[in-house]
Amino acid sequence: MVDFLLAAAGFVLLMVALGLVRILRGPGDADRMMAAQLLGTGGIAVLLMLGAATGVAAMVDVALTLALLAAFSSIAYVRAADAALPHEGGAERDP
Amino acid sequence: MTGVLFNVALAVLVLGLAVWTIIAREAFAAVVGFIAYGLLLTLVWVQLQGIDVALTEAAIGGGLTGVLLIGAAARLRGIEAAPGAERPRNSLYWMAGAVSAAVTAVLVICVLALPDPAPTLAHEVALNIVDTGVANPITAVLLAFRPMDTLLEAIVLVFALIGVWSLAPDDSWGGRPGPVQQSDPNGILAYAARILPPLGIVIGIYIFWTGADYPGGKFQGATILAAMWLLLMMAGLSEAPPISRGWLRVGLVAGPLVFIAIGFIGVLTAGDFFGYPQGLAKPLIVAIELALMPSLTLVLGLLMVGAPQRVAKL
Amino acid sequence: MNAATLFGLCAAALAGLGLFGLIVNPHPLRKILAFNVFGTAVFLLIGAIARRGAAAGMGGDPVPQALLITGIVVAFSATAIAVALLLRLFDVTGRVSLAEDATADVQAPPGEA
Amino acid sequence: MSHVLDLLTVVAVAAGGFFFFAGTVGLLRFPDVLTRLHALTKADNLGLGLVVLGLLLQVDSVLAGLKLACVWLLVLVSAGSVSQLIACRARRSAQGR
Repeated sequence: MVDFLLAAAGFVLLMVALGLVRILRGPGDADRMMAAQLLGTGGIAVLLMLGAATGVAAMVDVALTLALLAAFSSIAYVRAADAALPHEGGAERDP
Repeated sequence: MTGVLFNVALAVLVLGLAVWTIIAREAFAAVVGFIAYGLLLTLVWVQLQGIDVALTEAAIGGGLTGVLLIGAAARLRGIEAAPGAERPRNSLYWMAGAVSAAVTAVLVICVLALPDPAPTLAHEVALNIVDTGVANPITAVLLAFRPMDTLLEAIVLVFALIGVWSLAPDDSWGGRPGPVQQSDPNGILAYAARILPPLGIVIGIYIFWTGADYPGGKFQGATILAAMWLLLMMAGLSEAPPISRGWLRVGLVAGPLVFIAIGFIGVLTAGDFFGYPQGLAKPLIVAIELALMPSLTLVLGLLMVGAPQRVAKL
Repeated sequence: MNAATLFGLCAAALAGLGLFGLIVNPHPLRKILAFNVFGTAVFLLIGAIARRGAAAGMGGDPVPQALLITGIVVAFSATAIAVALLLRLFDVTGRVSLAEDATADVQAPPGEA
Repeated sequence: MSHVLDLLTVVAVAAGGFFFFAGTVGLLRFPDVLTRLHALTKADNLGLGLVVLGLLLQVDSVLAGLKLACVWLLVLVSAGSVSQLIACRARRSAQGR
């Protein structure tokens, strides 16, 4: 079980790392942010699996913190990008 | 074996992202690379058995620093400071490369030549931790064995905030910090800002409270609370208070002042600055943490918002 | 190779990278990033040393680990000041440059500055 | 009994890993922002959700289980909102600029 969870953690890490190619290629800012977002979620999954494999319960707390905060930079990006376009007045609208 | 492979993959990824952060052509792409780098560092700390450090890195490196840098990068978008004249000369590249390579080489030699068995204070900590009443060795070090570091850190944070505020234009001094946030109260961001903070506050206080016995503590908890406050401000549901408010200034310095006062109580009762009287160590440590928590939350939140920019209505 | 040595070597490489970026990148925001990479390299080095000091049932030497937490928070406050300085520079001069003559041709401050 | 649970964990975690794989492939191969966003949310919601589900079968206390579920809930709310925001942003920059 421990080996399986470690291997699964490694697999997920590898997958989200491949997704990082989007940071290199872009083309838009949104694509880059999405790659960071995927890495955040993948990082949470890896932490949970490592925690279960090693039996360190506190790793779930680290995952909780990441789950709360990992989306913040994407939110900051959307806010700042909206504010940078003057003709929209920075207001967001629902679709 | 799986563990070693995992670590090697992690190290390669961290290095790759660092290279990207340094060489990327656009500042924005470099910042996103740095955010990913911060997230991966959290995993590195876990692998180095520093769960407390991982928590701090997740909260600060993965959260707040990213928000700060993304905000700046998006604001400076399109204003890449790359007029041809400013590109460094080739000789500078070679010199910088040589110096950096030399630093790396020296550090590699140092890492490989570290003494074996490694010197450690873990035994002393294990021996003396019983007197403090807390079970998390990191908290014991931060608040009982080396409280001066923690005190100065709290003061440095307040000084940093004063430094940020002092960048305000003259007519904005005393006003509300940060740009005007306007957004739709029924928008998606406002929705997230109503759902997340209640959960976030519970988690922040949990991380703070569990810090006495398990990984966690006031810095991590305060960072989470500050992030929740920041979310409310970004969604336009709340505004930063004007920096001239009396309660705000009292709140900012209350934590460090209580910390110093408890240090002086130590002089009177135990004959030493920060000496805790026998049996009272745990209550005093909890008192310091409770006093520091709100101040740290205020300082961290306001550091994120930046200097006052709007003309103050005094 | 154990984790401490591996990440110690990784930290050595990161320190060189950060230093290089700090010197050659003209953009101030890039300098802040490079300085942060350099800072994390130092933290990682201390973390590797702390890991080697594992004893008495602890995963690492708690004293350097506690110093690391202090260091990360202080590095964050320094970054916040640097970013605020940079944005103020942009507000006043309308450009982002550390060159000596950058203030020689001050443009009108953009927007609401 | 524990063998059955272990087997279920393996199945759920492997399925979660598959969705991370699918999310990455989509992020790399799909042609525009909105379709890539679609792939990303599969990894966010289903990938992490299945991993959490698998690990839930292994927990030994109620608190640990609650924390695991809470992680998933938080990611659902924050990643869901963020993808909406990014989609709005992408649509507007396609129209506006």
